Amino acid sequence: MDSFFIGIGVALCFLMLLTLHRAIHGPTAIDRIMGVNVVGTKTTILLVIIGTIYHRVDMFVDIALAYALLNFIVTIAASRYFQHHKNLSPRGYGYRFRREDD
Amino acid sequence: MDIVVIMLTVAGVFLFFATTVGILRFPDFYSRMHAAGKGDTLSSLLMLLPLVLYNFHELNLANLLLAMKILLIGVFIFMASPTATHAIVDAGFEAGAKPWVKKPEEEA
Amino acid sequence: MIWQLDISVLSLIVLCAFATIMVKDLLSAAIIFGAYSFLMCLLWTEMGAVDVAFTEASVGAGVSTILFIAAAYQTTRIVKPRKSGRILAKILGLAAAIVMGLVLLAAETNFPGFADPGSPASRHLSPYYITHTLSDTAVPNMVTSVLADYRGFDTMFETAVIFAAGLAVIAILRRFKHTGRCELPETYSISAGYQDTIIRFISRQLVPFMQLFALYVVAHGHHSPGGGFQGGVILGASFILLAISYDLKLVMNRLNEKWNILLGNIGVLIYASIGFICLLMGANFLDYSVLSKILPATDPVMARSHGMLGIEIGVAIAVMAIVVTIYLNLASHGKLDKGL
Amino acid sequence: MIIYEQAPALIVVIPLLSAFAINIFGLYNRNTCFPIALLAMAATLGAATSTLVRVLQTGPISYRLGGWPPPFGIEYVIDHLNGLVLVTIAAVSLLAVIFAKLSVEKELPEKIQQFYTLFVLLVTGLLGMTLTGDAFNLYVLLEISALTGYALIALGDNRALLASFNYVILGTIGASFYLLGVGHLYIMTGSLNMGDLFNILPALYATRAVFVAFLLVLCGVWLKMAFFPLHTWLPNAYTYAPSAAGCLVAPLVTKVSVYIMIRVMLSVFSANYVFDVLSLAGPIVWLSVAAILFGSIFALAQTDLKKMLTYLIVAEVGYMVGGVWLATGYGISGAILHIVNDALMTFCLFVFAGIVAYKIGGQKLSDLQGLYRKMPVTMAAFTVGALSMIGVPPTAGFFSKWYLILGAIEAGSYHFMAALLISSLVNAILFFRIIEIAYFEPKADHHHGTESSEAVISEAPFSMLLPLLVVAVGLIVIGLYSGTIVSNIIQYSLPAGL
Amino acid sequence: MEYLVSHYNYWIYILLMMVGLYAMLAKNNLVKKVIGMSIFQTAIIVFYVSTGAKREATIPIIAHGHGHDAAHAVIDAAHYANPLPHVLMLTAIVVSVGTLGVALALCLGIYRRYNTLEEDEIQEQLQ
Repeated sequence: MDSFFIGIGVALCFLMLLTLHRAIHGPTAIDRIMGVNVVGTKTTILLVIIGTIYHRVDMFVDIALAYALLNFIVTIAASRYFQHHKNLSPRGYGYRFRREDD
Repeated sequence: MDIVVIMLTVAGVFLFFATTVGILRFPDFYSRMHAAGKGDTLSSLLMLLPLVLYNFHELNLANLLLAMKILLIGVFIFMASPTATHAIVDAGFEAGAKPWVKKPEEEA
Repeated sequence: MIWQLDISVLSLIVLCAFATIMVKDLLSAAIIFGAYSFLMCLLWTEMGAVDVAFTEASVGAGVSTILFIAAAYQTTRIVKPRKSGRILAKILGLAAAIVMGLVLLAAETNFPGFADPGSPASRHLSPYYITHTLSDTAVPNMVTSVLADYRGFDTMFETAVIFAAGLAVIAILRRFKHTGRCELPETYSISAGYQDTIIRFISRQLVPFMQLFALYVVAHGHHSPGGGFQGGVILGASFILLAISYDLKLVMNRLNEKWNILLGNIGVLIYASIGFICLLMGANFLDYSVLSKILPATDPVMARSHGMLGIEIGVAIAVMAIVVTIYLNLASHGKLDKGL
Repeated sequence: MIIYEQAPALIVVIPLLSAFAINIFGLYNRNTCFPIALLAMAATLGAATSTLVRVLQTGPISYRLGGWPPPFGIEYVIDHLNGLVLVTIAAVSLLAVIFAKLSVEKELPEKIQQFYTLFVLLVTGLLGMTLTGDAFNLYVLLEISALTGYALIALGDNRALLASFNYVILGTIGASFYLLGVGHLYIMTGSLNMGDLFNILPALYATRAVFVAFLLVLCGVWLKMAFFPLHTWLPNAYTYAPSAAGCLVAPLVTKVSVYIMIRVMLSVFSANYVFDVLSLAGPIVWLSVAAILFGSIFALAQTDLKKMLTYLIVAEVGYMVGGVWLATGYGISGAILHIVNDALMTFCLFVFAGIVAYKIGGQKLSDLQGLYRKMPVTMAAFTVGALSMIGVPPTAGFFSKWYLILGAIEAGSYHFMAALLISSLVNAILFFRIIEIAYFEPKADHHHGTESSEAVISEAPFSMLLPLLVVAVGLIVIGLYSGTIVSNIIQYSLPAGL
Repeated sequence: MEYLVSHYNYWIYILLMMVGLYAMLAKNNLVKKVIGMSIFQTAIIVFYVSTGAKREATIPIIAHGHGHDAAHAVIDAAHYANPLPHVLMLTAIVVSVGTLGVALALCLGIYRRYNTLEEDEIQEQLQ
C-alpha cells in the first residue's frame, strides 16, 4: 500500500509540473495566480499522503490544515493587487476591459 | 477496504489530471479558471476521503480526531478554493482580461 | 525520507527557482516564489523535518509571499533591462556563481551520502537528544525540546532578531508626518478597501478558525509539530487576511501601532524574563528546572516542560505582533492609512 | 555573589532586557530612552570588567546556558582574548551612548526610541558574538547585529538607503557563507561546539570538505569585516550613516569580525592547521598588503572627512588580517592589540566627524578651516587620535604597529612591513593636511568667512566632548601600558608554539 | 541510481545557491536581488535539512509519548531523524524572514526617494 501512495505522490508531482507550466509561462499574472493556487491545493493533499507513507498522519495533518487555511491569503492578496493596478501585463499594454455600464 | 481507497484515490488523480489538461489546453483565462476552480475542489475531496478511510484503523479518540482534522481540511478547501477562484476571476475581470471568442476580433 | 518524492520535488524546485529569477515581472516573480515555497515545504516534510515544514508553510504562504506582493503593490511591477554594463554584470555574476559552485562541489565528494544513518551528524550529538528528551524534559517533540531548552539561548536571540527586524522596518519606513515626496502609483485610487461581499464573508468565517488553530499550534507544540513561532505567524496571518479583505483601518482599530510594538516587546520580554528569573533563583540563565521551586506540584523535569510552554507563548505573541507590524508598514508605505 | 557568578550571562542579558525597557518606556516618554541606555551600558561595562578580572585571576571561564553540559547545550567561553575584546566593546559603546544623545536629538528627532533600542540590540549582538563558544549561536548573534546595523545605517541621509541595501545583500551573503561553513563542519563532525570541534577536527584535516568549510567561514567573515576585495559595501554605508550610529558601527563591527576570524582560526581550527597545513598565509598577506595600499590611496583621494575615514578602516582591516596571517607571536599580538587600539582610534575620529557635523553641518575637509581657534579642546583630542592613527610614539597606535612590524620582520614578510610604513606615511600626509586646514584661518572671501573670522570659541557641548576626551586620554594611557596588556592578557591568548 | 540518490540533494543545493548568488550579484532590479537572497538562504536550509535526514527513520517526535510509562520505554536513536539541523533551520528561517522584511522595507524607501527600483537608474540619479 505504501508503494501505491508513493506512486500517487509521484503522479501528483508530475501533475504539479504540468500546472507549473501555467504558473511559469502563463501569459498573464492572473494565470500564474491560478496555477499557484492549484499547486497549493495539490501540496495540501501531498502533505497528507506523505503523512500516510510515514504512518504518522496525526503529525502531518496540522501542516496540511495550515496550508488549507493560508493558501487562500496569497490568492486574495494577489487579486487584490488588481483592484488598484489595472495593468494585466507588466509592459503596460494591459487592456482595460470595458463594461457595458462604464 | 483497500480497493475502495485505491478506487477513490485513482478517481481523484484522474480528476486532477483532467483539471491540469483543462488548465493547459483551454484557450482563455476564464475557461482555464473554470477547469481549475471546479476540478481542484472536487478532486481534493476525492483524495482526502480515501486517506481518512485508510488511516481509520480502529475506533478510538485519536483516530476520530484525526479523521475530523482531515475532513476539516476538506471543509476549508471547500470554503477557500471557490472564494479564491472568485477572487482571481474578479481580478481578471477588473484588470481587463479578454474573454476568448471563436473568431478573434481584429483589435478592440 | 522517500527518495522518489525527493527527486521529483527537488527537480520542480530548481525549475521554480530559475523561473523566479528569469521572469520579467515582479508580481509574477512573487507568485512563482509562492509556488517555490510550497515545494520547499513538501521537500522538508518528505525528509521528515515536520517542524521546518510547518514553519515554511506558515511563513511562505502567510508572510513572505504577501510581503513581496505588498512591495510590488507599493512600488512597481516592471523590471527593466540594464542599460549599460549588462554583459559585464552577467559575466561577473556567473563567474562568482560558478566558482562558488565548483568549490562547493569539491567539498561535496567528501560528504557522507545523503540520509546515511552512519554519518557523523547522526552519530555524534543527535542520539543524546533523541534518547534523553523524554527523561530530561518530558517533551516528546525533540525539535521543541532542543529549540526551547537545550538550545534555548539561540531561540531567544532568534526572537530578538525578528523583533529587531520589526523595529528596523518601523525605523526605515514609518513616516510620522506626511512630508516629503510620495509617489503612489498613478492608478492608485482611494477606495474603502476590497468591496467584495463574498470574500469578506468567507474571510470573516475563516479568521476565527485560523486564530483558534494558531492557539492550538502554540499549545500543542510539545506533542506535535508546531510551537510558538508557527502559531504566531498563523495568528499574524489571520490579521493580514483581515487587512487584505477589508482594509488596514479595521486591523488598526483592533491592534493599533502602539499595541503592536508593546506586544512585540512583551513577547520577547516574557522569554528573557523567564530566563532571568532562573538566573535570579540561583541557576544559570534559562535553566528552567529551577522553576520547580515556584511552580506548584512540579518536579524539575516538568518545570522544564512548563518553562518551554511559557517561552513558546512569549515567542507567539512577539512574532504575531511583529509580523503584523511589518505587513502594515510595507503595505501602506509606512503611513499606516491605506494599502494592499 | 550571584552577580559575580552570573556575570558572563549578565553581559548580554542586561543590554537585551534594557533594549525592551527602552522601547516600552520610549512609547510613553522619549526622554527616558537615553538614561536607560546609559545605565545599561554602564552596567554592561561593569559586568564585562568583572568578568575580565575574574579571567585574569582564575583563568578561562565556561558558562553553561540553560545548565546543559557543553556539546549539547550552548556554552559561553571567556578567556583572555575575548575578555579584552568584551571590555573594549562595552567601553566604546558606553562612550558612544553618551555621544549619541545630542546627535540623535538633532539628526533623528522622530525616531529616538527606535534608535536607542536598535543601538542597544546591536551592542547585545556584538557582545554575544564575542562571548559565545558555539558556532551556530554565533551566526544568530551575527544576524542580530547585522539587522540592527542595516537599520541604523538606513536612518541616515538620502543616500544611506541604497548604501544600506547593498550592505544587506553583501552582509547576507557573508552571514550565509559563515552558516554554510558551519554546516560543512557539522556534516563532517556532527558537532557545533567550538571546543568540541577543536578536538574532533584534527582527524579530518586532510579532507577537502573541512578545507572548504574553513574557506567559507573565512570568506563570510571577510565580507563582514570588509577585507579588501570584498569591502565595497563599507565606504558608502559608514559615510551616510547618522553620526551617532557611525560612532558605534564603524569602530566595533569590523573589529568584532576580526576577532571572530582569530577565534575560528585558533579555537575551532588550530594554528598548526591554519598556518602549516594550508599554504594560504602568503597570498593572504599579499591581499592585506593590497588592502592597506588600496585603503590608503583611496583615503588620500577623498575630500569628504567621513569617507576618508571609512577608507582608512579598510586599510586598518588589512593591518589586522595581515598581522594574524603573519603566523608569528608578534604579529598575532600586534593584531589583537590593534583590535583594541583601532576601536578606540576609529571611535575618536568618528566622534570628531560627528561633532563637526553637529556644529558646522558640513563634512568636506574645506569646512574644517579655523577649527583650532573655534574648538581648541576638540581639536586637541582629534590631534591625539590622528597621531595615534599615524603611529607616533606615546600613543597607542604606535605600539600595535610596532608589534606588527616586528612580526613582519620575524616572518620575513618585508612587503607587509613596507605596506605598513607606506600607510603610516599616507596617514601622516592625510592628517597633517587636515591639521593644516584646521589650524589656519579661512580666507576672508570664503563664504564661511563672516562667521569664523570672529574667532569666538564655540566648543562642542559637554556630552559630546566628554567621550572624545576620555578616548583621547585612553589612547595615551593604553599606549603607555601596552607592554602590560601584552604580557598579562594577550600573551595567554596566543596559540602554543608561537 | 544509488549514487544519484545519495548525492542529488547536495547537487541541487549547490545549484540553488548558484542561482541565488547570480541573482544577487547580477540582477539590476532591487526586488529581484531580494528574491535571489531568499533563494540563497533556502538553499542553505536544504543543505542543513539534508544532513539531518536518515534512512529508515521517522520524524523526530517520539511516538506515543503521552503517558508517564512512555518515559521508561527504550528509545532507539537510529529510529528517529536527527532533530538538531531542524532546530537550527527553524532559527535560520526566522532570520531570513527578518532579513526579507528589512530588505523590502529598504526597497520601498529607495523607491520613495528615487522613483525607481533599477540599480543603474538610481546610480544615474546619484551622479
